[in-house]
Amino acid sequence: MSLVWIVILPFAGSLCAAFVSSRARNTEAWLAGMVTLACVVMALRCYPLVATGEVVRETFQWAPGLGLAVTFRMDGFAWLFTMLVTVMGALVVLYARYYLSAQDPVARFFSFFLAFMGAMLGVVLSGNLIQLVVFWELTSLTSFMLIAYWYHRSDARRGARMALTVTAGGGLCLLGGVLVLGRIAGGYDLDTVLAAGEQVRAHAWYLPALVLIALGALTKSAQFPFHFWLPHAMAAPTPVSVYLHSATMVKAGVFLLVRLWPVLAGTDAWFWMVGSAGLCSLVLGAYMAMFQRDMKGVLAYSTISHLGLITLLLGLNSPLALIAAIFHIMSHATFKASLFMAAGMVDHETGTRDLSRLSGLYRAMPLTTALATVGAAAMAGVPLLNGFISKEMFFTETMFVSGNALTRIGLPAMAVVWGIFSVAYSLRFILQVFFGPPAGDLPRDPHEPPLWMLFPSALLVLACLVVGMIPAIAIGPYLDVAARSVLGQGTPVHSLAVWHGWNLPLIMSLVAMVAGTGLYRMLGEYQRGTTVVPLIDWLRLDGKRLFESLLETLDAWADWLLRWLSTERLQVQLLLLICAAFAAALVPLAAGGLPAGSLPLTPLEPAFAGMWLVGGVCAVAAAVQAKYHRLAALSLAGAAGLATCMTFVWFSAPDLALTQLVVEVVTIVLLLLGLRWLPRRHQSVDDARVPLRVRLRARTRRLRDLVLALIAGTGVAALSYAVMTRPAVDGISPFFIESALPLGGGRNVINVILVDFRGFDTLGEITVLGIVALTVFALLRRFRPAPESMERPVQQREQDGDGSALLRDPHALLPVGPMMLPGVVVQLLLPIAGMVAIFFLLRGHDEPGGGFVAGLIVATAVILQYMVGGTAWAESRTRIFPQYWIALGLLCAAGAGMAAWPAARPFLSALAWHGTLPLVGEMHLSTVLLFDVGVFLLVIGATVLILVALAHQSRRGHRRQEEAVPASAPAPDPAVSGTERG
Amino acid sequence: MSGVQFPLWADLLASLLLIVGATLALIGSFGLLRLSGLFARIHAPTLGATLGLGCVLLASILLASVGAHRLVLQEVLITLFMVGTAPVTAMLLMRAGMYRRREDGSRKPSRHQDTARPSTGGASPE
Amino acid sequence: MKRLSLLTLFTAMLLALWLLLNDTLEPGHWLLGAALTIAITLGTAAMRPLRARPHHLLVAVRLLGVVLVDITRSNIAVAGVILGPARRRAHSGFMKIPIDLRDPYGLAALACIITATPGTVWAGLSPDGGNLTIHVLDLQDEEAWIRTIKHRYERPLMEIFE
Amino acid sequence: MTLTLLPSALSFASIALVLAMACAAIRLLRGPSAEDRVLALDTLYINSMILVLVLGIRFDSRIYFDIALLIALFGFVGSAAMAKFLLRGEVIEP
Amino acid sequence: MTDWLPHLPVLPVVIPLVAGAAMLLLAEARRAERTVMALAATLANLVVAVMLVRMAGGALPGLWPDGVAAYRLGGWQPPFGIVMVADALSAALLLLNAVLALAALAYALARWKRMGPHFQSLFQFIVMGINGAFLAGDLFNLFVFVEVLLASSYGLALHGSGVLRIKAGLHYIVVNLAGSFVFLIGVSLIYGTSGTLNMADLALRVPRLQDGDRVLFEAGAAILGVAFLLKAGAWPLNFWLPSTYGAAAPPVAALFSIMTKVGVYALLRVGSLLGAAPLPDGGAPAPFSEPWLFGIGLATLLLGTAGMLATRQPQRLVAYCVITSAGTLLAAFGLGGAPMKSAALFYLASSVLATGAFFMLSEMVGRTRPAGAEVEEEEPLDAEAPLDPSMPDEDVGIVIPAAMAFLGMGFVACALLVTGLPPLSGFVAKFLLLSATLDIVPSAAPIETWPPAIGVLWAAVLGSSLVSVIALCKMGVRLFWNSGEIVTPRLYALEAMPVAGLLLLSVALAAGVGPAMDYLDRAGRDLSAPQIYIEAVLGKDVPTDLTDIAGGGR
Amino acid sequence: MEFVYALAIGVLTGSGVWLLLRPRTFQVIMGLTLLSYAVNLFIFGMGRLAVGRVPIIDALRQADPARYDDPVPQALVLTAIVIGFATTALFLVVLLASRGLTGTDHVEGEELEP
Ligand code: NA
Ligand code: NA
Repeated sequence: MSLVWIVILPFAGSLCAAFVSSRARNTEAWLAGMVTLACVVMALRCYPLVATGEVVRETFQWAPGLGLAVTFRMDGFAWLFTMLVTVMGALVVLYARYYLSAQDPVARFFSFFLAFMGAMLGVVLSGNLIQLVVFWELTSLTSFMLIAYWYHRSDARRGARMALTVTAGGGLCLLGGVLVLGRIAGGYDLDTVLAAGEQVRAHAWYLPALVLIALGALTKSAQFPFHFWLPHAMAAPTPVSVYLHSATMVKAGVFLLVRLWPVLAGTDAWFWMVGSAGLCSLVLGAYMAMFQRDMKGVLAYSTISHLGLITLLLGLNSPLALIAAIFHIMSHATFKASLFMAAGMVDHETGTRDLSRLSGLYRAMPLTTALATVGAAAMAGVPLLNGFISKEMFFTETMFVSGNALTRIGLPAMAVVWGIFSVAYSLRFILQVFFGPPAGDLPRDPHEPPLWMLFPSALLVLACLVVGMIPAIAIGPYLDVAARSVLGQGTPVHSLAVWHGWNLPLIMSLVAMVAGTGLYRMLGEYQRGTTVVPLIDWLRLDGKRLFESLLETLDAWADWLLRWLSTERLQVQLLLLICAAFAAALVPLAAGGLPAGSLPLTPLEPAFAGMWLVGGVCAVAAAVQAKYHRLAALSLAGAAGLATCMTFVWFSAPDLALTQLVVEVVTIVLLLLGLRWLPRRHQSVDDARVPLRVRLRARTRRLRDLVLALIAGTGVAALSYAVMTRPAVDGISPFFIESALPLGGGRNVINVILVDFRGFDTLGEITVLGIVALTVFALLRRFRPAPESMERPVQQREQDGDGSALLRDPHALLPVGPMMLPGVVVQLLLPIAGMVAIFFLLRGHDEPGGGFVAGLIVATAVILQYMVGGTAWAESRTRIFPQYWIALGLLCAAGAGMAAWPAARPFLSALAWHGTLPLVGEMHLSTVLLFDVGVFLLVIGATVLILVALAHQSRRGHRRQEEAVPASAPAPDPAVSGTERG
Repeated sequence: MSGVQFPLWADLLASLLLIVGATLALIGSFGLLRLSGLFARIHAPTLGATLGLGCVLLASILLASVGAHRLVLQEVLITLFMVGTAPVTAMLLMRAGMYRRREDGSRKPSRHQDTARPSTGGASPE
Repeated sequence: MKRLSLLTLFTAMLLALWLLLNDTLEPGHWLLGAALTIAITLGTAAMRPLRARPHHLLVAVRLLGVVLVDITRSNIAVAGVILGPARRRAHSGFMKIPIDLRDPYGLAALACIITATPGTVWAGLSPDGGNLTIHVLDLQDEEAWIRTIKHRYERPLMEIFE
Repeated sequence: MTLTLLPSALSFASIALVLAMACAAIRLLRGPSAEDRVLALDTLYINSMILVLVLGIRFDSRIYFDIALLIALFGFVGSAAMAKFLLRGEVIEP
Repeated sequence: MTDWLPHLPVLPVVIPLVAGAAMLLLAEARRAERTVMALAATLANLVVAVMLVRMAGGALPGLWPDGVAAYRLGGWQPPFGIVMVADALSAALLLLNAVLALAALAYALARWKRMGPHFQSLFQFIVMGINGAFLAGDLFNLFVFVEVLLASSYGLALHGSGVLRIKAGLHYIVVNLAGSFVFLIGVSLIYGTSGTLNMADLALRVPRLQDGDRVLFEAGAAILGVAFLLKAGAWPLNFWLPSTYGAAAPPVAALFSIMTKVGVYALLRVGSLLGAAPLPDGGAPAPFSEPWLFGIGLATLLLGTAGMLATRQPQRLVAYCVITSAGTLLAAFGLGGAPMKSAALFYLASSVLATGAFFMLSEMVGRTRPAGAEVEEEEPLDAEAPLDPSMPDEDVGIVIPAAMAFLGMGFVACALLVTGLPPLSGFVAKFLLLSATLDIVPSAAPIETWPPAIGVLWAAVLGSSLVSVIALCKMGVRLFWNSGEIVTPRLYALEAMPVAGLLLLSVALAAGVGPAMDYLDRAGRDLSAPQIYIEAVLGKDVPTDLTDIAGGGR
Repeated sequence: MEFVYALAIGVLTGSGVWLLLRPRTFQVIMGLTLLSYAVNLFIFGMGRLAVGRVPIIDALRQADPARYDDPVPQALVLTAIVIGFATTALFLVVLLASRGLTGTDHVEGEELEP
């Protein structure tokens, strides 16, 4: 089980760390250290097994059908990497404990640190490619958090964003690549994939898989052209840089390349893609490193360069180069981590990392100087250090490259150039910081850091020395195990020796040493004055700049897209909707043509045509008048509605006519209630004052809308004509006519459909009505009229001057003034309307009518009371709680539906009771009636609620207006205020 | 068209009533065009609403009763409702017209005022 | 006692309405109608604070006849005005009628009659209720109109409602 | 012999009523005042109601009576509301 | 007591209806009772949804052996009566809705003082509408339920008022009202030419249509499809969405995140049935046909992604996430094939959970800003010199209070879900989507021979993920790490819980992708081969216990 | 008659669409009203036009489907009328609220054009 625990433990530790008090530096460090060491121990315990060439596997099923499994798998290479991650982690924890300030909220640091370590270990130990991608992206995320640890600094935020964008983007590519690879290999299991190397390379999908995977790996390892994020990630605290940006995360990319080397390598595509990215990074990184003024900057570009070295080695398609790459992965981690630590200590003690300010620190910081010097020497490839061995291996490999002259000569040449640059920047790193005259103006007085802070660095330097001097003993067996786990049977014979005799690589090394020193001397003066990198900066080949401008371009595109592909304007949206509907309908019609109907037409009646002449003209006139003459438009639309209603009468739809009629009336009242709050609008007499351009645009728009209206009208008319002239299809309707009476128990087929056959629709429909009423109520409760419409209408102000203020007495028996006699009539109308409503309700099942019409009749009668008496009067006489009516209506209707349940019948099944009562005669009771009663109640409640809520607004407006009168003025009695105003 | 056959007298009487009623309604509506000024026009539709409607209702009663062989009086309701509700609109409209033409009912109205004086124009109050 | 009788009169009207609506005289509908009228009358009582006190129903029947005759006559007259020459249409105007009727129901009935009769429209009552303004389409003889309205309509209405 | 006048009378009546509606509609279109339009709308309702009755006779169906009844009872509400709006500036005043 | 199991398919409508109505009977001050009722109803709804999912998995063989429950309302035989149909797809969506509703309700309860009148009832009604739409087996009934959900959404979108909400609400209402007209025209045209409204019946009738009728029918179906696309939030009919969703109260917006899925569902369901018997000239009418869906989906995806990048308001960004998810879904469905459908359904579930949680979270995050403060832009690029060596690498970080830490982690989790980064279900969804595309091409077919749509979808899915990373990163940095003033918000456990719950569910979804996909595979298969659905609705083979429900007529 | 009927639908639709595309909220609500007439007529027309065939079963015609108008579109129209009414009411209130809060009756909530 230990493999799982190696991954889980850091995550668990991360969780614990998050909950420890945020400034408990020691607790946090102990926790993190213990977790890390525990992982080291667990990894060590695996070694005996791994050393024999065994692969330790632990598999948990995830979704076997999809090829997803959680597999932890450790072979030699994974073991080596695990050791790298865990040991380095332990050292960094120790270093960080001293590095981070006592005031720092270290909980966050250690929490994300451990999470990162877990993710990294997950990558290393993944035995399933999808799982690997999961952990891969987790490293991107956690590293984002770590880089942005000091997020109040803008460079930290930017660096983190850049790193995340590049690496997460690469991760997405990796996902794609892995998917394709898994498809080729027949599974995502690493062993399956590794076994399918031949098959993969021969497959038609090899290239896309390779490109996508390489994109993932190269972005992660900061390889050209994606290298630019790494220097900006240096905004992270140094312990993070030590861990992520030298030893572990950036190594994930090359780890993957090694891991998949047996599968993907060995082709020209691999050579060119991976090799050239490596070569470019190798040279470019080293070149850039020479011109950095920041110690961490030098190290960052150097890291790019060294990772380029590893990548290049991997790209060479040679097993020995692979071994060299693995070796350099380890040695680079060792010396680069120690150098980062040194840079951090210098920064920590002096307050700056500026190469041009720092000088002569060896006096104050001798130990640090020693450690840094050895580390830098390893970086430069000085003999007896591990870096030298890697470099020799690399030079050797460049010699064996086959291919054309360009590669055969170019590659060694570039290697030497790299060597020269490395020597130059390493020299500069040491000489300009630690040697020379003492610096005068450092922010702090430098002195040696605490010993425990030096300890990790010292350990690493020791490792550099040991490996550099006795490589075969110190690292040889482990390297062999790792190489064998990757290369398997094909592992070539290799030996790690310090001395290979005088050969070409050694000469190349010597050339690099000498030329590098010379180059340092040459550049010395130039570097003091500037940070400009010759060539690169002149050509403005700044990856970061490119990246940022790419992001800006992306933003600009997004804005552009939104501007051109979307709109906030309502009219345009409606236009699009209409056009879309029209276009969609046109597609089949264009193909099939509008079919001609064969149904004999109903003989034309002049009266009907005349009626629609009236209706059509009124509709058009309403459209014309709606802007400036609202009341006229309302009347005209009312006329069109009347024509619609009459059409229903004409064509055998009395129920529709009834409903349309009452709805029409209520709608008019409703719209009139709203009209009061709309702003006045006067036809602008003088159009010439409007600029011509605006007028033209308005005219164009109108023309466009007119055309669209014509098209829409024609289209809908044509569609309806086409259908109406075709014989009716033998559909579901005969059933309703045949069954309405025998099965539905009603003669009015429409009503039987509404309350029985399709009662469910009706239930939904009344719910809509109820919902709308509730919404209206809720909305109007917070309604705030426009200030200029708050005042009483001019009519009232003028008329109420003549003493008819009693109108507002809520307790009068009758309204006074012009509303008195209408009041008498309307009061009489209420019971009559109630009677008529119940008449329509009860007979709805057999004749036109039903709950809806009945409800609207009652509601209209109630509103009439409000109209003649006013809100205050009506509500002083009686309180109606429309909300309860809505509730009762819905419950009634739903109850009628549920009543069928005890009888084991489906919802809304009608239960009927037939009987004969003395005197009354035959009785027929049915849940259908209950349903209709529900509709009736709801319609009353909803309609009254809507209208009354609207009516209340003017009351509120007036009240508010009265409150607005200064408090000093005595508030007028509402009953007489009208007179006072007059 | 209904296939029911009515006795000739009923047929003729009903036809007459229908023609008279519809004609009255037409004349009334025509009055809306012929008469000038709101106050004159307001009288016109009464023709259709009273006798015009009445004739058609009588025709309806007649035919329904003949068809059902009993007296069908439901149409009376329509008359009742019409007579009861018509004044509400008329009164309000009258008052609105008077107010908007600044015609205070308490003042002695001059003859033909609504034709003599131009109305305050077609501007709706909105 | 009075209340009760009023209640029954109104209830009776509603019951008649119910039977007329249903076009039936079945006992079941009598029962149902009675129940409904009582329920509705009680339910809407609050909204109908003012009760009518009609009596002399025979007078009412006579009035109805008078009104029907007048309406028919006026229909013909107004049709003549509309279809006739332009000069016949030039006599419309407002006029005032002193009035003694005070009962709101009576006034409402008067308003209905005047408005329902073509050629005259109710145009308002003075605030003290003493003066009625009407608009007449063919206003040639104000006295004749005053006579007609006061004698033919107002007096019977006062008999009925006061 | 089945010579009946009724069909012709019905046709005449419906055409006359539609003409009446047209007259009202012209007034509705022309105004000039808002009151005129309201009056015209009211007239339209009355004419429609008569037309409904005529159609009822024509189709020999009592069903149309109900529609006419409803117009008689509530047809005035729309125009009355408009008239009140013109008179008082709002439909349901305080 | 009666056996309620046979009535299972109608309960998702009846429970919220009765609860919403009953709450109206309580006076407004009686919040406690309303809350209890709302919670009870929502929980019951959840239980029913779970039961239906189990049913669809074949857990109720006595009643519905095929896993498709057809409930005949009123006992009328389809196609005459209305039928509600719960199959694997419907049940999954019901469950999703129930979960989301519970979370949103819990979130809303935390600040019930802010609730306007009737919020609770409207909330139940919207749940009813969404449930009904997912269950509808009849086109007009679908219209009715869409209206129910729209009407309540109008109310809820306007909930709490405010200028922004009103402006957005106005547009939302007008556009959707116009959309309802389009819907009606489409449905009625379909009825006029085919003579039926039942969706299963329609599938049987379409192939038998005469030529002229077919053309008109196709026109009707196309118009209907436009209405569905509008509801689905597809470009270019989705411009109302960002403002409305961006301005709505967060629990409401959270519930809205499944509302666009009603449109998607309708497109799928009707498209599946229309495709059951392909027209002679091939495929379903335009908006239902796969190439159209694909193209529209891509455009939608593009717009959504661009919107995420361009917007500066968190909730609006989430609204664009909704559009992005709609686009991805449409494009994926447009690619066709049963595996693609089930993968897309998984994506649907994941994205609904994500956007639901994200909406609620974005409001809590919004509280970190002092009232009225705008999310400010970062300083210009040139202001910061890279690797400034004079900037000491020794600094003191900022202590993050627990509430902020929760919000931050929540934001990250939502971002992961939306962008499809691991380890949450968003990643699994993207994996499934991409993986399913590879099922379409013959293995070992050279890339050049692949349908270009696959490459386009890959580029779109991966590209939109990357852009989402950029956009969310930008937004997150602005929200949490900006230099401006940050007020540590007061969070209630009740608010945090639903968000955390939804996120945990997405974890569970990722972990349980195996069983989830087993289930969704069935849904995808049923969509591709709707015979089971049609037979369950119209078929002869009806469970014995329910003779009443099954037996035609009475 | 079908032609007149279709023409009527066309005119109502055209007027409604025109109004729907106007900038003032009142115009829009009138447009919605006209459109709802058009749509109701459209749905109704899908059952074909039938004169004198009211779908109320009577003894004379018995339950012969050929003698009655198609009831289904009628039922659909009824639902559509109600829903149309409800949404008109809602839209009215929202436009009032918008007018109150923004001070204008422009659909965009601000004065954009004359
Ligand atoms: Na009169
Ligand atoms: Na029809």
